[in-house]
Amino acid sequence: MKLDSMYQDVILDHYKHPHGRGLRDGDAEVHHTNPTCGDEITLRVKLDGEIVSDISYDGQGCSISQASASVLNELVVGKKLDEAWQVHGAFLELMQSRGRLEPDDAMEERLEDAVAFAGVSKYPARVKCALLSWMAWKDATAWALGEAAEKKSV
Amino acid sequence: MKLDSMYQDVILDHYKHPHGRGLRDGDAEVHHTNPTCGDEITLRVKLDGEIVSDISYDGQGCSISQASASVLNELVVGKKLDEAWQVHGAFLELMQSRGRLEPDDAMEERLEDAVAFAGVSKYPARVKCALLSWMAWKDATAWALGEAAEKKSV
Amino acid sequence: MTHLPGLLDTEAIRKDFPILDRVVHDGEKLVYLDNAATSQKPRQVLDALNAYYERHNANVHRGVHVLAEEATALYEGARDKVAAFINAPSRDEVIFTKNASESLNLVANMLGWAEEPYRVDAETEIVITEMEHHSNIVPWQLLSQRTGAKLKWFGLTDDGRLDLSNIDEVITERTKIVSFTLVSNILGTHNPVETIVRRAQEVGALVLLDASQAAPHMVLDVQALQADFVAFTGHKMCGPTGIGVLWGRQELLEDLPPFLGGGEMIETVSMHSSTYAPAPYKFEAGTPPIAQAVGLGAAVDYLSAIGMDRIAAHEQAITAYALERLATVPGLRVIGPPTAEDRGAAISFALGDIHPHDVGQVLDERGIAVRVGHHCARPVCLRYGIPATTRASFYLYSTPGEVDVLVEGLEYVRNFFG
Amino acid sequence: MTHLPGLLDTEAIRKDFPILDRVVHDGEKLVYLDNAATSQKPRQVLDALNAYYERHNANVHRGVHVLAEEATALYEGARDKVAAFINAPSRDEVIFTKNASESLNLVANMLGWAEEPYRVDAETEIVITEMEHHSNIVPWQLLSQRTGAKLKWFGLTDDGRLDLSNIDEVITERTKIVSFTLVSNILGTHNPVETIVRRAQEVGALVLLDASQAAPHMVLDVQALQADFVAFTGHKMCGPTGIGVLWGRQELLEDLPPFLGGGEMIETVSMHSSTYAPAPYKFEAGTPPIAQAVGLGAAVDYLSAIGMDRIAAHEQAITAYALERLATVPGLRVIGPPTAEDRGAAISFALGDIHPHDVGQVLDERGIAVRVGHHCARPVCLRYGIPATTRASFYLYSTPGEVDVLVEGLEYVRNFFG
Ligand SMILES: Cc1ncc(COP(=O)(O)O)c(C=O)c1O
Ligand SMILES: Cc1ncc(COP(=O)(O)O)c(C=O)c1O
Repeated sequence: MKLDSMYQDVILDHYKHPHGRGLRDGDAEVHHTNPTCGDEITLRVKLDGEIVSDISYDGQGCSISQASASVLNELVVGKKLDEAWQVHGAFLELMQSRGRLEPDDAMEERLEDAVAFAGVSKYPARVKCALLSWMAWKDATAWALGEAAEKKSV
Repeated sequence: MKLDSMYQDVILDHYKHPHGRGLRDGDAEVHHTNPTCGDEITLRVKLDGEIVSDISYDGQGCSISQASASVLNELVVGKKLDEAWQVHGAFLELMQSRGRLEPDDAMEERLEDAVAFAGVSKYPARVKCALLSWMAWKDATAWALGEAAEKKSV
Repeated sequence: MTHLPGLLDTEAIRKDFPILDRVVHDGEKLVYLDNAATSQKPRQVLDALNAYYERHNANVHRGVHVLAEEATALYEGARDKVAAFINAPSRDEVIFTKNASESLNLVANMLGWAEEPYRVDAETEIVITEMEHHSNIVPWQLLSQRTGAKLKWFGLTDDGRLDLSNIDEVITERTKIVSFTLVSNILGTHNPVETIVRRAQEVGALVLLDASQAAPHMVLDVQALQADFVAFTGHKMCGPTGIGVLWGRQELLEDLPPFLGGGEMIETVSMHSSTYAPAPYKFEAGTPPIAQAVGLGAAVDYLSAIGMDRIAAHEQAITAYALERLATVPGLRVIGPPTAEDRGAAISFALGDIHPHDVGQVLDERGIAVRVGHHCARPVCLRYGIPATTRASFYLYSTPGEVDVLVEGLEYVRNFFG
Repeated sequence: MTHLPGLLDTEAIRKDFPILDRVVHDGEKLVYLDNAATSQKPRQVLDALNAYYERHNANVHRGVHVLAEEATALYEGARDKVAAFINAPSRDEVIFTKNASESLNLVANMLGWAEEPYRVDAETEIVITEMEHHSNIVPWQLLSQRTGAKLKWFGLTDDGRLDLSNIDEVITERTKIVSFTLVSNILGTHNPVETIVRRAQEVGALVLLDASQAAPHMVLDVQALQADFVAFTGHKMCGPTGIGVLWGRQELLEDLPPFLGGGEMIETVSMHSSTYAPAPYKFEAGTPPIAQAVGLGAAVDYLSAIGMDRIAAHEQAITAYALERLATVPGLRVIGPPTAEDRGAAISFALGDIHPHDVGQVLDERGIAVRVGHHCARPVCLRYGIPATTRASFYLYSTPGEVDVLVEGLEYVRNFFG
């Protein structure tokens, strides 16, 4: 059944038992919404030098957007920034593939649980759900880096 | 052929040899146009008491609008006003009949040459052409009567 | 099969709608419950479109050739049909637009450019409600920003009805226009027109009714409603996309200024100035949606042949049955009036804390098409503190069997995310 | 049969257009020469409309069910096709409207409500030409009345071309917008875009091109044209009625304010304020003309498969032939450029002092459909001191044989009124 390709067990697991949910201390906070379905996320990023030391978040949304935030947290927290960007880029590419990208070993290694979202990429209306938290993270990180840069320059 | 039902010989005759064309002295003048095709008429009415003593006109337009002005002049000039109104009403009725009115003897007697326009009533786009001068006459007569009334009341 | 009193012969009706035979996702029969978003089209409407394009297509008005005459007669004939359908006093009060949104914007723009006594400006007020479709909110926000007029609105009660308790404060002597929906597309609520019209008339305000969710489903009599303008949209009432209607009272249409300028809406044009044609043409700039009007005419014929009162009764029966069956689904909460009284055939609900997106996706996999989201009525979601709803909406071809499939589907959804 | 170099295989093409087989007035074969008013539709476009309604119809965007996804893919796919057809740098620059008139009004309204540097107000000037269609005159007259901006225009030379001798006085530092037609619907004139665009760019004015009579007939490359906005209409290019296009440069569409408010054009709405979606959605309020966009996409496919350059060559050949043959009719005077150079396939003429209404009526009786009147360009008639013209206009299915029938018909007309 096609449903299973979207709602893989991994995704349902993350949805039911999200990683790192809740707002904690951070260097920058953003609030993103998906106007078409009312999904919302508040997300904070904490950097420790080059390391993403925390991504905390809260909000409401569908299973896909909730699970993807959980996967983001699991996958990116603890990584160095340049590695984190690579993961981000790979996830973006996967989500924009309209189901045409068959995850290979290299991708599985890089994206881990996030490859489970390959099935979601076939549903244009849901891709935005999967990307909500990832776009929020990108935005928050840019703010955090900007503030860090400003602090330095002061 | 259907064309002949619109362009009856009577109509073509009036078109080629219009009655009473040209502007002469009058009690009121109006200028009417048919915006959809650019037809224009300037028409003056002269009343002599209860009698329509002259209808003079000038303008440009298609054969139908030209011929119908000529027929108007021929038919109405010299008539008493109440009779003229009856002719006007009968012509209006005929033109709005969408070809469904079969002119009977009574109508032929009243409308004379104007019954030739029965065929035109089948062509909605052309009905306005046929009515242009008749509407102008109605308008001009109303003005003329209004001024006459004013003169009296002074 | 469930038998309810008042049902139409849906077996016969469904044969008219080719799409209802469609099978989706390799083998699931389509159960189309998204009628508040758009309706499906009967064969009769498609035939009218094809006949128009294959035999009569021409630009309307001004033409002396036979196709132009036929196209004009068909287009203007559609206007006659729509006028009769809504019991308009005159066919010249029926303006064809591209959709209900354009109809609503048209009124907002006319009032912004109008002379007194209609002119909306900084001294005046506009009244809407919290349950409006975005298409009846944003035009007024724009008008209010551009003229300085104050935008006010009626709030909602907990069970999804208009809160009119403060009607005399909301609609005042400063009010120029009251614009509200006859039937809500998200809550299903059928609003009490008479109360509002009476108050508006007291203060001399105009009333615009958004009948987008009413025209397809019930007898619409613009004279009985006593509004000044009524707007609706073709695609929700078995007609094509690309066509809407604005009905307005003749004196108003004569007095109010045009909206779009162009061909068809003029009387005479020179480079220095122009004069405008009488209504409805004054408000129909450019080549109109000719084929779409003809299609809407065919839709109106189709609906009238069945009878709008019978369609309303059918939907009432289906809605009552659906509300009753949905009440049996654990965790399901209807957003909107919980009974079929004064209510249309759109039912919004929340299913526990399963997000509507997930509900809709899983239902879709079983062939059940519902709509999820804020349904272009986000203020309603904000009012009830929910991000979105799942909405099932019925039409003349909907069956009790489809309600049963929906209810089974919702059970499946619960288990899936349970 | 006359054979001209560059002709298309009209025998094959005509088979695609069901209406061209039509017989009118009991036995006359239809000779459709009213293409500048509207074109006929090929089977391929009607098939696309039927397939849409019979299999995929749903409201677009926001839906998670399969019909909604298919309808959205079809609608957005049509945008891709149109973007490719006009060589738009981005698909997001293609706005669907209801017709060219709405596209033109949209720009006029955006500029009226815009912030600096785009804002049209009492300090500024608007430039059009004397050969515009009413749809590119009246919106600017309205804007000028409502903002106090001065409306200026280019006049015409005796042979139907723009008189640009005073270009530096007409387009000045105060000019905010220059809006003109690429090809005239009444004179057939193809205007020198480059000269005007260069002057507009010098003074920092925006340029809007009315391509209603160009898009159907020739390669339209919005990048090569260097205009800021390009408007055209679907029904003249083998597409359905009820659909138009406005292309605009992305930065402008981002900066300029919306026109109509409603569903689809918003990002987020509360009762107090709203934010707008990015272009093109910002300018597409309400349910769009979905089926009509799909039909236009099919039309664009159809035209592209034949090739716009080949269509242009065909029409050029037919137009040259028609001008040559018409010159043999005693008393016939062409209103507009007398040769096929820089000219489209619409030919207006006067036939002695026989009124165009009479010419058209008699031709119609022989099955020949031409248009008579001022063709929504009354200032042109005023300029040339004529009440109206008779216009024959050709398209990709027109044949030299049809030109011959027209010429014979005109001889008959002369005799009839002779
Ligand atoms: C040059 C020109 N501009 C604009 C228009 C208006 O197009 P529409 O009537 O489809 O809005 C037309 C055709 O009517 C035209 O020929
Ligand atoms: C209540 C209501 N008003 C207005 C509209 C707008 O209709 P359209 O999108 O056809 O303009 C809709 C439907 O979308 C609606 O449900």
